[in-house]
Amino acid sequence: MSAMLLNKDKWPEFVGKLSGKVWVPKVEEGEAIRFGPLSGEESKLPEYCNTRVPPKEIVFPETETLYCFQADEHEMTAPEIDERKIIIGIRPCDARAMKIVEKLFRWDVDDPYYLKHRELVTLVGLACNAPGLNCFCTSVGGGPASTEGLDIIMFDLEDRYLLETITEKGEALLKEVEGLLEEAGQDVLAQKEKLIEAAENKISRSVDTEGIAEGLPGLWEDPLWKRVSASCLGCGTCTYLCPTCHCFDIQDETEGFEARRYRTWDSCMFEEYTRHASGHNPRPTRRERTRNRINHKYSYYVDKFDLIACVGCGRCINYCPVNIDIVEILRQVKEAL
Amino acid sequence: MSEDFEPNIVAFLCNWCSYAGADLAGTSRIHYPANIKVIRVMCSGRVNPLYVMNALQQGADGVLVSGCHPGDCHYMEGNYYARRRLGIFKDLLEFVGVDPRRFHMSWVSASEGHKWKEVVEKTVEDVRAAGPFEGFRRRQIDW
Amino acid sequence: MDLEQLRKTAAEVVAKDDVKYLIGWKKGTYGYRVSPVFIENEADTEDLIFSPLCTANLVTYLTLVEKPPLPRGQKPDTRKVALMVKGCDSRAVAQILVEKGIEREQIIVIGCPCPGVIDVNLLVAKYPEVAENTELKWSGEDFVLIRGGEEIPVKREEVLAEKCRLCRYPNPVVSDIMIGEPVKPWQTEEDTGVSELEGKNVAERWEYWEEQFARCIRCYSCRNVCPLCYCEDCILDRLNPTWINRAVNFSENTAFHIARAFHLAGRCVECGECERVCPVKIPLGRLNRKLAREVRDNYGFEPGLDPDGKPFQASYKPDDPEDFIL
Amino acid sequence: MKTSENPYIPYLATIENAWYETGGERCIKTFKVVIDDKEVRENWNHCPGQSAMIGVLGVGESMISISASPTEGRFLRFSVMRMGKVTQALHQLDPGDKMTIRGPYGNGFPLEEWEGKHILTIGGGIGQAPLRPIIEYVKAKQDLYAGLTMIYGARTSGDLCFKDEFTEMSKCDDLSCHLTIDIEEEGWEHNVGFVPQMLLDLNPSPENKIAITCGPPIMIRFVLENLKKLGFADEQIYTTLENRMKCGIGKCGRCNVGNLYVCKDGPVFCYSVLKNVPEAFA
Repeated sequence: MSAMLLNKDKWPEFVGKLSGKVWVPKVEEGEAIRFGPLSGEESKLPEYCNTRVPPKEIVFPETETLYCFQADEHEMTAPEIDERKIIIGIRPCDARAMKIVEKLFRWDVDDPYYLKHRELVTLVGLACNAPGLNCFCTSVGGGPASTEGLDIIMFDLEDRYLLETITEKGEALLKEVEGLLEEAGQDVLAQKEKLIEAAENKISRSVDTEGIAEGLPGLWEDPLWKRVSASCLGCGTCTYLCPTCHCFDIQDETEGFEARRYRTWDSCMFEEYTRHASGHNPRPTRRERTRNRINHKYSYYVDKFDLIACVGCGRCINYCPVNIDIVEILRQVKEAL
Repeated sequence: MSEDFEPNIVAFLCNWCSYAGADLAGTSRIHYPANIKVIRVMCSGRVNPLYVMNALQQGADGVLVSGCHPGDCHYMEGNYYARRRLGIFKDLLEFVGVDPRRFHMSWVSASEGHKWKEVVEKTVEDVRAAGPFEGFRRRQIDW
Repeated sequence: MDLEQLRKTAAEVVAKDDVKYLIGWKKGTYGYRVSPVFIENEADTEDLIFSPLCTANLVTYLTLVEKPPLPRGQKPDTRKVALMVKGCDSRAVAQILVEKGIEREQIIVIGCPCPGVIDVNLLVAKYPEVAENTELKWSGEDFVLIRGGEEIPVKREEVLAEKCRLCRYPNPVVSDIMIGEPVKPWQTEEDTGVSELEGKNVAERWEYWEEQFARCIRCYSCRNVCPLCYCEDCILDRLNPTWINRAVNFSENTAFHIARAFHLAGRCVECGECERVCPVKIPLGRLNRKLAREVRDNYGFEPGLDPDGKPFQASYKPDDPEDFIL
Repeated sequence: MKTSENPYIPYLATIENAWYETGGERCIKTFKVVIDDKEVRENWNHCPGQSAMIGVLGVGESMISISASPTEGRFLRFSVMRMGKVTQALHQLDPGDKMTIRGPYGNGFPLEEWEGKHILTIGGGIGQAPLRPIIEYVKAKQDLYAGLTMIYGARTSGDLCFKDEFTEMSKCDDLSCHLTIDIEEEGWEHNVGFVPQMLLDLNPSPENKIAITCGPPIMIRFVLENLKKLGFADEQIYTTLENRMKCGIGKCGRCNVGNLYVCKDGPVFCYSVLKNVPEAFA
């Protein structure tokens, strides 16, 4: 696999030559809130640690039409998914999350929508030089320069980018812009190693996951769940901003004779998520719901797919309105084991 | 604005006054524009602002709510509540950027067939001037 | 504020048999964060703090209490709940009392006169957050940041939250116990957020909100954090009939925000929580403050001041304005 | 995207017959449906205990257990209680109307494993629906099983489903049918009392038996207790669970009890598995 250099001056040219819709982090209200299609005005990537809304929405749209029909007819047509997308600047944790979630969408029955989106997307990641305050990717199997799930990884070397291809798809992408790149020398690769090490050292938070997956079910009735969920508001911020949360709801909507069935993100932190039509709710309070969220990520998923469904991006910690901190919860879990 | 544009207007009429007023207009053969789709409710106080919003979402270009004159409400005070509620709602719609000409409220009594005609004409004229309302349609994106 | 006095009072309150717990603030897990805390015994009152970082409105927890079905024979816990409130928070208490959402005897309100809290985004932009928990204190007119043994003065106008710039009630309007001396209300600023939008024409406003609402991810944190959004069966969760679809697109998002703002018309106490918690930074406060302004100017009504008053939307005056009626 | 490769796109089916099993606010209506597409109909293969997502276009879908045994013919039966938005819409359907079907989903009962054994079904209310296919199946293949005992209860005689079929059942030698209602009623010839108590009264020996129970959670809890009292081993006890579901194929994430997805790992669970899952009887 190749390692190439791209001068930052050539950025507009670089993104202009790629075949497919390019998505980059977009700054709104003074902050990189989410990824959006390139508008042509950007001359470089913005300054960002990570976007607030993860790029999972590109492969798993918040609302996606499953099929449309006419209210008085029974002909169902699924939308065609055929747009090639290139996500530039996705952080390694978010790319890793896609790889983790893909396991579920491939489990037993393939999910045609997710897999089609995933097939059509090329991930050009940007390694983190300055991880955020609440990043703990190194504790859950990732790292600031993890290549899992990525097709290309970029390193920010101040005035230029180092691009390393990881997959065939990435290799093919670089072919399209060959003229703009130059071969990277050994010195650059050494510089890269230093950057990675420096970034890893900047990660201040950590979780000791040893024994958690096996131990969590044993803590079912532990008082810790009451404690950590006491201040929970029951909103969906933690799950909607989580790159690995993948639960959805299916609903119908109509306007006149036109109708569609769509799926839309749902959150296990909502009360009606598990509520039966009879009114009975197997998870009646936020204690059970918080417990399920942690268990799902750190125990059930490990059981099924041998992976922790958390990539340590820190979003749920950063944006929880009441400072519910998953690292702290896991520390308490560990203590209770 | 296109001259051919025929607005779609949903009107919520109270059973006791405005509906009877519209009925009177009909039986008296007073001509008024046919753009109004009437929905009869028991009282203007029953009109939840969500109805107005939903009508706009489902393709109405304008909405009219009409009830009894203050003091004449069959339920004594329903229209007073409606006035307060929908007055605030109108301010809200305007602040969000919905053309104020799209939402009207009126008092039409059972004997005011002519007033009904005037109200409808004014509403249709206003909505026509405001043009088609596509921005808020539920089906604005390709499903 | 005298923390010693606060903790002592809190300990006395919690020690009472008929008090279930006290809701207050404690240091968060990192940086400038503060988290709500539920204190059940006297020893834990040591954790209590009250500082310019205590932005969260704790009143929401009064109505957020879950009532799962009780095992047969078990009686519901009817002990009182004590909670700490700032000026704006106390208005929420008053408003809920007006609506009979809670009973006065069921709560013990510990009033904390508030010289103004910060907007964490402004603070972070000026003084980047560090992993270690950092204290911020009031100091005269301004604030002082205590980090690594060092005291850094912070100018009030640099970091003050928007809601506090507009605040007219820094002292609790409802309280059983008051901690410290009342603060002197300050000169409020012009609500530029609302006025600026009012100055635009309808099309421009639509464009503005289109951009804002399109961003909404419908996590409902604005609804859940709101002390006055406490319907047991929220219109947003209701499926039959579905007034607002769960689909996330501009049409439904707008419907959601219009419905939310409308349901808070004449009820919103401008505590600014919805805006603070929004993960995609939608300036929701502007919608609410606009309606609050209309209600104040046109109907002479201000919510959350008189616990014995009547709710705005469930009352009327025969001479309410009707210039908009044909 | 090809429809056949898309697990979210349902098949269309026509309602051949529909009738009310019970009355009242939460009435139960049974639909006999035939899948429209001939190829799908011929290849449709479900086993007792499996469920399907049935729905009405424009309203939504619900996971409902298939209450017909494959031995009955190339049609499906669903007994639906009127509860929420979808089931209300389903109840409006009449013979000739269309409904949508996806499935079959879930694991079903391990009927081959049970060959040679005596089957004991313990049902309550609408919980009889997933048990009906086993009863039909065992009836059709009587020589493969040692016998069948059915215990079925409901609040009143009017709340019992599939009433006509019981009289027919009691005529067979190897099959025995025990009915109970909660409250005394005029003209009722069978037992009065709760299902778990009736189980104790009948006192079946656990030898060479498989017990399957389905009904309201509270009934299941006591039935399990009583089965243990009677000496049934965990491996001899099966139950079916239900949870709110949306996708039916293990993606949407909401139907899990502990680390098990009801839609894929269930709905049929052996008690030996379930007793280790703390959330199962929540």
